Amino acid sequence: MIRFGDAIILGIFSLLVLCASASGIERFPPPDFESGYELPSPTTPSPREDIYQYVDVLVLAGALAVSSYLVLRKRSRRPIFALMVFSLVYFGFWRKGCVCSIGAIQNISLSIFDSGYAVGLVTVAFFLLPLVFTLFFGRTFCAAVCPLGAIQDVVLFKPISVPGWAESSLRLFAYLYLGLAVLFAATGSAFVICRYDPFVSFFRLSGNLNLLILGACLLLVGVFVGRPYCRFVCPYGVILRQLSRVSKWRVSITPDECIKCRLCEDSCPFGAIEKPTVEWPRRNLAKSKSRLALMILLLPVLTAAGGWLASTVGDPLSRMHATVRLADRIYLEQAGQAEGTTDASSAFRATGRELKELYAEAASIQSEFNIGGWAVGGFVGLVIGSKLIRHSLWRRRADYQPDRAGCVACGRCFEYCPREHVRLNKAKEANT
Amino acid sequence: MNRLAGAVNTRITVGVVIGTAIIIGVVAVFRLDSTGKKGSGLGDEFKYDVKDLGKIDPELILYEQSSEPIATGLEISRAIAVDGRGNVYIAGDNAVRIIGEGNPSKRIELSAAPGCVTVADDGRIFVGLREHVEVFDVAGKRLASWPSLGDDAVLTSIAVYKDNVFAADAGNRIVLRYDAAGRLVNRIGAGDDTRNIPGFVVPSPYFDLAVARDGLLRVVNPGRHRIEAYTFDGDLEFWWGRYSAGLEGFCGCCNPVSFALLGDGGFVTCEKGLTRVKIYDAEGRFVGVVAGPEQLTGGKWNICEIPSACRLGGFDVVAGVDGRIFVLDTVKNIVRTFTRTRAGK
Amino acid sequence: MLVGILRYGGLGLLGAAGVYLLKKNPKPRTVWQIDPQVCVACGNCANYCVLEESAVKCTHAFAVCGYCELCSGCFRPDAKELNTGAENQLCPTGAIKRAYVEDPYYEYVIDESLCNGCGKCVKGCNAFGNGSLFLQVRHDRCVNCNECSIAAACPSGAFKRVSAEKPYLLKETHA
Amino acid sequence: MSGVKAESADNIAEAKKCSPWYQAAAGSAVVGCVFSLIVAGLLIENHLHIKILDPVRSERLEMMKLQVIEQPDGERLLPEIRRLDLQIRRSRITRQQFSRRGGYLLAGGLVVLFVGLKSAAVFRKRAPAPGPPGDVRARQVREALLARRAVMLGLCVLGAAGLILTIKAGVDFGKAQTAGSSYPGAEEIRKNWHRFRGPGGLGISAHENVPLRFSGKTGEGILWKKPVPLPGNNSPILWEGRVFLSGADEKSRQVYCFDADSGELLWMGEVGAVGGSLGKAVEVMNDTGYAAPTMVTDGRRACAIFATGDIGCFDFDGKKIWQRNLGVPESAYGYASSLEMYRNLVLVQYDQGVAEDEKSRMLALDGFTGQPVWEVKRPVPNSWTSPIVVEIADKPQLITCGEPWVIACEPGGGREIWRAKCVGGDVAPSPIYAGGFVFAIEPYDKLVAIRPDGRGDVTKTHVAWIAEDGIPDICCPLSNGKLIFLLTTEGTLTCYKVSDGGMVWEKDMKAGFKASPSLAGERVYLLSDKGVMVVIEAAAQYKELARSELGEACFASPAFADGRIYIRGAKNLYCIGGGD
Repeated sequence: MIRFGDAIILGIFSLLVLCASASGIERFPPPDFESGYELPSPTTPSPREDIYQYVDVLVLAGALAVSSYLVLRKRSRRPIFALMVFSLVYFGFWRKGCVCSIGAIQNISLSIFDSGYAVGLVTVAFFLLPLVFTLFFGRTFCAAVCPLGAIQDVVLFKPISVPGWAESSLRLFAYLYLGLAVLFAATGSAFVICRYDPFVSFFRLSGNLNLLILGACLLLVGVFVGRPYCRFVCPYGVILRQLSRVSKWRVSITPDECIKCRLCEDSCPFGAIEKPTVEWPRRNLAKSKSRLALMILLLPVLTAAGGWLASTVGDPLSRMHATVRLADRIYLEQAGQAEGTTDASSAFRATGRELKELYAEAASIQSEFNIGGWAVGGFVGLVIGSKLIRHSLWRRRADYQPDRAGCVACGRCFEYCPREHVRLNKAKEANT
Repeated sequence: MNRLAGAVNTRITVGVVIGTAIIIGVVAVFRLDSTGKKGSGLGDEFKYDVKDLGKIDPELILYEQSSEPIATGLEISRAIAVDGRGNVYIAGDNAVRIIGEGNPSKRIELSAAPGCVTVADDGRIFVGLREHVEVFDVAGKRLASWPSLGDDAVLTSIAVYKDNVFAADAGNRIVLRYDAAGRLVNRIGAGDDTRNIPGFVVPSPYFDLAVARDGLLRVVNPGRHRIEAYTFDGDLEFWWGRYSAGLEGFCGCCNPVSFALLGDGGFVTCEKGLTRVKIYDAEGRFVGVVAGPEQLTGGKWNICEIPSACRLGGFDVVAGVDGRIFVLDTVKNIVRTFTRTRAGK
Repeated sequence: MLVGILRYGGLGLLGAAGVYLLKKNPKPRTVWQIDPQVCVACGNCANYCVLEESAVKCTHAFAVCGYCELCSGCFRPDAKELNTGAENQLCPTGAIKRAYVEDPYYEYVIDESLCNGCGKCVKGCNAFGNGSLFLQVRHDRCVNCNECSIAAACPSGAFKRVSAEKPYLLKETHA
Repeated sequence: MSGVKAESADNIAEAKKCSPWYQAAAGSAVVGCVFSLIVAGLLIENHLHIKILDPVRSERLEMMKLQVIEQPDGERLLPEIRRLDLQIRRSRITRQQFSRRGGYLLAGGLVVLFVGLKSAAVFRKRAPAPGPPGDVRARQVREALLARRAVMLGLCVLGAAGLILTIKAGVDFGKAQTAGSSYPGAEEIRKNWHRFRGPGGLGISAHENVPLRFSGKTGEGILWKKPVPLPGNNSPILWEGRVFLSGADEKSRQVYCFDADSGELLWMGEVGAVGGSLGKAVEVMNDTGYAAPTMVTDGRRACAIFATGDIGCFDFDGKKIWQRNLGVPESAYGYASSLEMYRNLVLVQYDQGVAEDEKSRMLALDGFTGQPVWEVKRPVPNSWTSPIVVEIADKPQLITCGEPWVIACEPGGGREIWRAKCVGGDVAPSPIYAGGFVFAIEPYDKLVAIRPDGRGDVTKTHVAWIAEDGIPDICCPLSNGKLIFLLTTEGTLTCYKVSDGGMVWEKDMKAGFKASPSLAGERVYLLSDKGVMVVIEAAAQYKELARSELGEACFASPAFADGRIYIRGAKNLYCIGGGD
């Protein structure tokens, strides 16, 4: 990172030199007008006054609180849905989806790794508030605050269930996406979460055609598969899942006791209801045990292998960084392997900067990627290893209960529970 | 049974829809060009292209580069001059460098960045700094520093003729005539309807002058694309030159940026934008080309990619007594030498 | 028990991260801007913006302008006559308005509602003129994306984040 | 109980199906859907219009604008141009507005659709109807198994994707950085014959399977023979299937590229008269010719220099990348030093005139642009030796000979490492590096072995031994690390021990030689002026292995490749191969 910083300073310095050389001519006086003509100044409309950004934080905190209340105390789907629509309109269509908590991961990563980059209070709040709420109340952010979740939730009309095994393996993508997003952000290469955000073009009602198509496709899938982005892609969701596992309070399907009536079994479109399990199958106990032991041994192997692999692909990955791309292009041109020049390569040559300098910068970025690759690959390997261990364990459950990690607290299952109806009737009676 | 078939049918339909959507989505992501690889995607009408204008018929090129370019050894070069012995004087940075054939190069340090330089027959060197003139002897000793012309002054050219020194002030759009001692004699070229002088239009700091053999002062009026002849008393006698993107005229908004007189009374002119060095005869008729963009800027049609380079892009031209033409490339900081190899029309 | 430790441990970690991030050189709000000294006017600004009509437009620093009669940013380099007939204009969208000031000076003003930020006039002005025309992000239009799509596609690295207090990088002018 | 409940729920649903609320909701959903589809269709049409139709019109407009300028009667087009221009601008604005408004309309239509669908769903709620529980344990076991397999599959997919990415690995800038540009690695150079006398100018081939015998008379062992248009004493150089050489006369200077397998002349380039050579006749000795210096290539480009001081570089397709003139060299017999390359630099030993003139210099030009990268003055008069770049103790040294100095410097920047004052006269044999010594030759006089690990002037400290018998005047020495062979133009072949300079044997070859000896495997190849190739054993005893006649005079050193020898005769280029 230090070298990276140096490169920036050097860049600024060379820029200053260039500016200094150019300024002499720019200070050349304009003509003397005899007709009394006065030089207009260029128009400089100021950025939109952003008092809203602090309002945003308040709205976010408020929405999180209301959402948590609705999910845990009120236990009613209808107001949750209303809050969701509100968030969709406010954070989505009104505030155009920037900055969102999901994208804030990147700002935070870059800020941690790049000494020259700092984030504002708003970004930090957007990143931290949902995490803190999740630590206490479960994923109530996903339930009704996140506009990306909301837009998918409102189009869910004909849920089909995704088999548990498919869900488990597809979710690997989200972990990978998180790892890469942090890697790209930390190296200052790109904010991929923003770059490939499928819904923000809808919020802005304009955007790149390809992204609009991607968003439309995801929404179409979302008509049948509940919240596909949240479940299989969302990198922030990956963090929320882990925090939600240790949350203080959580959603429960039944208000008091589970009578195992099975009515709620199909109520969750996100496959987050865990069924009661039976006892340990005695027949293949030994086999299961040895499998578990094998999986535990596999964990460090997978972590190391993942790290090695990702570090090896660090070089191609580093092409995400504009400097490496430029160096690559220039290298090919120098070697005569590429025809002609691009805007970027001729712009670079025009600056008169040394090739060596560019290559050095590219090399330092590559080495950052090689180091970062170990972390990301190790992380993904660890995730795969833990998944294998989890699927080799036999856990006992007596009741129907939401999966602590997977439940997005949408509140759909409440009304399926006969005990809930009893509770509501009691409440009604008490009121009258 | 029917219901089951229906359910199966629905499942298949849904599966197909999801599958198609996923495939289209993946294709859309991979076709997304976020790094500008596919270019701006704008039509030809949005491209700025002067390539065709920069092409010059090789038949018209009368000169050839006669030796390796000389590096000026300066960070920023501004102006060039030659004396009768073939020494080349280059003003730039905070110095004047003298590169002689066979002699080691000399360097005269200045107090500020120079804008122009010229050499008198007796070897004295006149340097125009931003707003005043300084005079040096051959050894580099400062003989005089003339009074400042004020903050707005930008001296871009200087010429010595007998006891007269002329300096072109681009900032005030005027030519100053001094005597040898540095006393201001008169100002030439201010707009004056009674004398039929339209005044100089100088949009950028390129404003050149020289004294021709006929004893008249020649000054570029760049905004009007012409070279005007004045008496030393400031009467406008005649002018020649016109705007044209073609070879006969001067291109762009304000050209030529510099010129020099040839031994036969003709002119060698230098333009920026489309960097061209051309020959005109004493009456201002186009004769031929010394070098075009291809020779001067290495095949590229415009000299600059980035604005800071564009700002440096007014080359300076000077002619030696032996007929060689020296072109100072202010971007690459080199001096190219051209010799005539062909007779013109 | 373990869950509680994890929970409050996590909370502490988040708190520490928050404090670290906020203590670290808290910068004022930033916005995207083009450095006109680095910009090569490649034309990407016209199409890569997330907005239908790009937020980047041509800006004119009048004090740098030469008020030429023949403006190489306004007229085609091979223009036949110096009038704003469609056949002479450089700008394909006709966004440069030319007005007579006094002999021989003309004023050139960008009509922002027509400008699409292609940078054609910028190239013309840079090559022949003073470079008084240059591209800038217009903040009445820019939605200030977290990652500017034009910045990602910029070949010369001219896009940077600048303080919202001083949101334009105008060319230096005569004092 | 649950069964009953489900049934009743079904009934309720049936009843609700026909409820007016449900119908209203479903109706509005249909309306929203149709509306959205129409708007979407219009937006797509609009988009296609912008992408496809508008550019066509703009193109027409541009064409007409050009016509106005180029054609004398172009004026009549003006009204048409202005009309079309206005039309295009108007339509651009309308279409932009349309797509903006269309976006809002589409959003509105979709909201209606979703509200309709949502409320319809509310009015027709299905009661939960879980199926039979089945064998819970079996299901659990199956699910766990499937999940493990699925994760394994995911693991495989990720691993495969990663491995595919590693194949497409990009440039390692950690290495490229030190290069400054692209250049071949040591291994690549070793396999080829990229300069005069091959890698390092040592005359040693990396290939051992070089033919032993051939016959110019019968054509035995001669794969092909092609005429070379212009004469030249320079040797052919080789790079992966291409043979380069140059030829010149008073008027023109040419570079030839032959196909190494077929002998086809792939291209021919001309190094034009530039700068100083213009108009001035350059005088050279007939024996030297205008094209004595051998070319050099780095596998990306090939460069040639001529007696006129013209140097030119071509890419492998024959396109001239750059050329320049270094000023006509003042050389008593004609300029003859061959080129060398180091990384991206073309190294030119440009010795000329007398030492007092200070005209001699060592130049490094960027191979890509021809721009000088560094230049160092040399305190020597004209010489005819070629510079060599050799790796000594992991550090490259550029070694040059010129009266009286042997100078080693850093090829990257020209900084001097050591120098030794030990050679005099008109130096022509180039230095070599072998067995830990740099060998330099003073024509007719002495062979000097210098230890190259010194700094500064090493004349007194690092000269290991000097030999004085059988010293060549033109041919370069050859060494296999243990023995060093010297060949004079009169045909005396002398063998010394590298370690102490003791003479091992001496032999009169009874022929004249200009070409330098070369080594392939354990064999020394000697090519006489008459075109007789004598192969002897590189051993402590003289042993002739073969003798073949080409039948054409030869003055250039041959080039060696995998199973081949390339010989330049006075008129033709031969490819020898396919024998034993």
